[in-house]
Amino acid sequence: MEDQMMDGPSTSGRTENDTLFDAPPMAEQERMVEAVLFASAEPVTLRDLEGRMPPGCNPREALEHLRKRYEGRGVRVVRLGEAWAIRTAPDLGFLMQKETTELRKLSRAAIETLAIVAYHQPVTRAEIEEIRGVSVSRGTIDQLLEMNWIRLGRRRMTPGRPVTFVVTPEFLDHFGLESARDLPGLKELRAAGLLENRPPPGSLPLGQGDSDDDEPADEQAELFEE
Amino acid sequence: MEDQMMDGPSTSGRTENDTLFDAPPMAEQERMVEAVLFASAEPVTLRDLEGRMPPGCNPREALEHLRKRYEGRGVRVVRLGEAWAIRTAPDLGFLMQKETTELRKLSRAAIETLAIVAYHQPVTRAEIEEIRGVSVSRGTIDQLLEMNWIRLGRRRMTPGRPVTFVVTPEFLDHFGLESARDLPGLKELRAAGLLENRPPPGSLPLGQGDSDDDEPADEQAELFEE
Amino acid sequence: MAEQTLFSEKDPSVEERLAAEALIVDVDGFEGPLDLLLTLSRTQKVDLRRISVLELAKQYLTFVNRAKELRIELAADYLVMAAWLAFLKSRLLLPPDPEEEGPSGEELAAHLAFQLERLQAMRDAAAKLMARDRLGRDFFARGEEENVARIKTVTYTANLLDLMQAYARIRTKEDFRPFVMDRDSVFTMEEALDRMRHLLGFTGDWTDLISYLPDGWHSDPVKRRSATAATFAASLQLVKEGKAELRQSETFAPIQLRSLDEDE
Repeated sequence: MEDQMMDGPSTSGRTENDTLFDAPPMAEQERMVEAVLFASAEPVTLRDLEGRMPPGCNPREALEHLRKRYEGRGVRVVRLGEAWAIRTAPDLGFLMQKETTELRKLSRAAIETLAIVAYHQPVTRAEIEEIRGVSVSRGTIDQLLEMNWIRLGRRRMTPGRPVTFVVTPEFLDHFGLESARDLPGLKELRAAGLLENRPPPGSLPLGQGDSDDDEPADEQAELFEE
Repeated sequence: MEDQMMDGPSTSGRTENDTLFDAPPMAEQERMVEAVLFASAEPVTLRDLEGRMPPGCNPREALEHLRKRYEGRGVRVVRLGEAWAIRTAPDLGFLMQKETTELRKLSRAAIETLAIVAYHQPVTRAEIEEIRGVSVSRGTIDQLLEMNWIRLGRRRMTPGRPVTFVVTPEFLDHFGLESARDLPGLKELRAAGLLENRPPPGSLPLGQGDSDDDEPADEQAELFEE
Repeated sequence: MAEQTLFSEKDPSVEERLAAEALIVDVDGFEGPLDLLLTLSRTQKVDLRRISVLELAKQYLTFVNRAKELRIELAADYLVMAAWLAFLKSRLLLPPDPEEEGPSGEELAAHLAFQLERLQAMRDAAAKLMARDRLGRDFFARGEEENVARIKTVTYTANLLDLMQAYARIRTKEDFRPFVMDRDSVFTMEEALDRMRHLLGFTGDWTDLISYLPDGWHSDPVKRRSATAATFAASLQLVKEGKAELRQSETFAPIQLRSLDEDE
């Protein structure tokens, strides 16, 4: 680690024992102040810096060096009353707008609808309602469309030619999936404890359960494919 | 706002309309990248940077400049897969007692499973079990998923299409790795053949007449078809 | 050969015996037979690549025998491994039988040694990984995220676990639902009862039961069967309720139904 230092001969003075008698070189003190200001959750006072740094350090001087170093950079060292902090340069505030989005959990209706689309795509609204056992409000579908997690798929070639829904690349990206086929099947959900460990009545004849077509989710999906 | 810029004549080109035709100078792009990375605790992806910076910018190049600039300083610019972040230099951890978070205690099974996923990825559950010689409890995988250190990868194109697990950018961030290729000792392990899935010689000597529990045997078989 | 094997099993060295006893006390601490084998292999104090699998098999079998003597219940997989190692040992000790099929003892031993080496390698790798400089302990992220709150947009989000749990919830709910079949060709008794209650008032005299079948349920045999059964069951219900009576002149003759209400 010591080799990270680049300021000449005094570098060697930075070991645990020596610091008692010999403060670290100023360049090293500047590094320390930089790291503390960066990692601290709130502005740091001089006293706090003194308490954290090895004895003999001069945080005030180190701060001055650091402030100069950051002049004209994307962030600045600023003084706020008795404390110091690193802040974005004011002219770059326009870059921070994205940071201010508020995250909220999707509603239960929406996440269930999304799950059904993901597992059964392409799927019509009527099929979603059939699987959920309750009707799906227009708002729920609209929300998922607007979030770009589902989109309209091909129309079903059945009477009424209902539209179908499929998931989008944005959906896969968000959930860290390579494809919707990577979603764990019912068997795996059960193994992961996400399902009651009980086979659905009549679906798994005893003794034949573990052949390779034992993926109810997949089968179900195929049911809905054209 | 614009008047804070100090990088010579091209600065004046940085108005809303001009950016469409003229990207900001590289020094300015470096400032932008610096500001965005400083403002975020999470790694920022290249794509996110591109989305936030004016059109025509080259964040990748700006990041390289920035990384050089911070070499040897109290904070460093680190790459984590396709994302970038600023982190304090590890030799200064002693200053950060206040910020230190209690690391979550992981069971031995979880630690080993994590290492196996990291070194063997993409890896199926059956392969993890083959390497550890015991079954992997569902809690172990769940815990690693929940900590966001592993995620689902592509399914294996073998019978049963088992899901695979891979490590995440959060994993890289936590362990200070630029990519999974930088895992300690990876090359040596590969050279020693210890990352191979070597099939057992001949047919499986165990569980011959016992076809009832053929589920693990099936998965085992898949494992060796690779 | 065989005698020599037996001998060494019954009379293990003192060191082996002590080791085995220490291990037995701790048997819960092991994560299965492979873990135990790895621990046993350490007593050989050699590179795992040069390990004597024969020696290891003997140590393992000694362990299992000691456990039996001490009446310690070992999990099945320990016993399966013991059986396999006994098999391996015999293959390693006996001269190769040209008739015998399958891999040689050496091949099997080499694979076991590979598995042990691989497990050890993963443990070492795990230890190295955990000993790295780590976020939140050795190096740190930005403590104070910049908040230039100008545009406040609400983003709805969910993670993969939410998604899978939601799906599991729906599918679990389905487990409790009565099994729903394709109902296109099923006419239920409730439907038949409704229909007959309605029709009974209009038909004064004896009427063939078949004429109560709904339109469109006559031709398709599957549908006809279902409708007939439902209508018959419904008519029995009506008789039971005292609202109708049934008659049939002989076996397999048409069944006829008449409303009782009219008589009153």
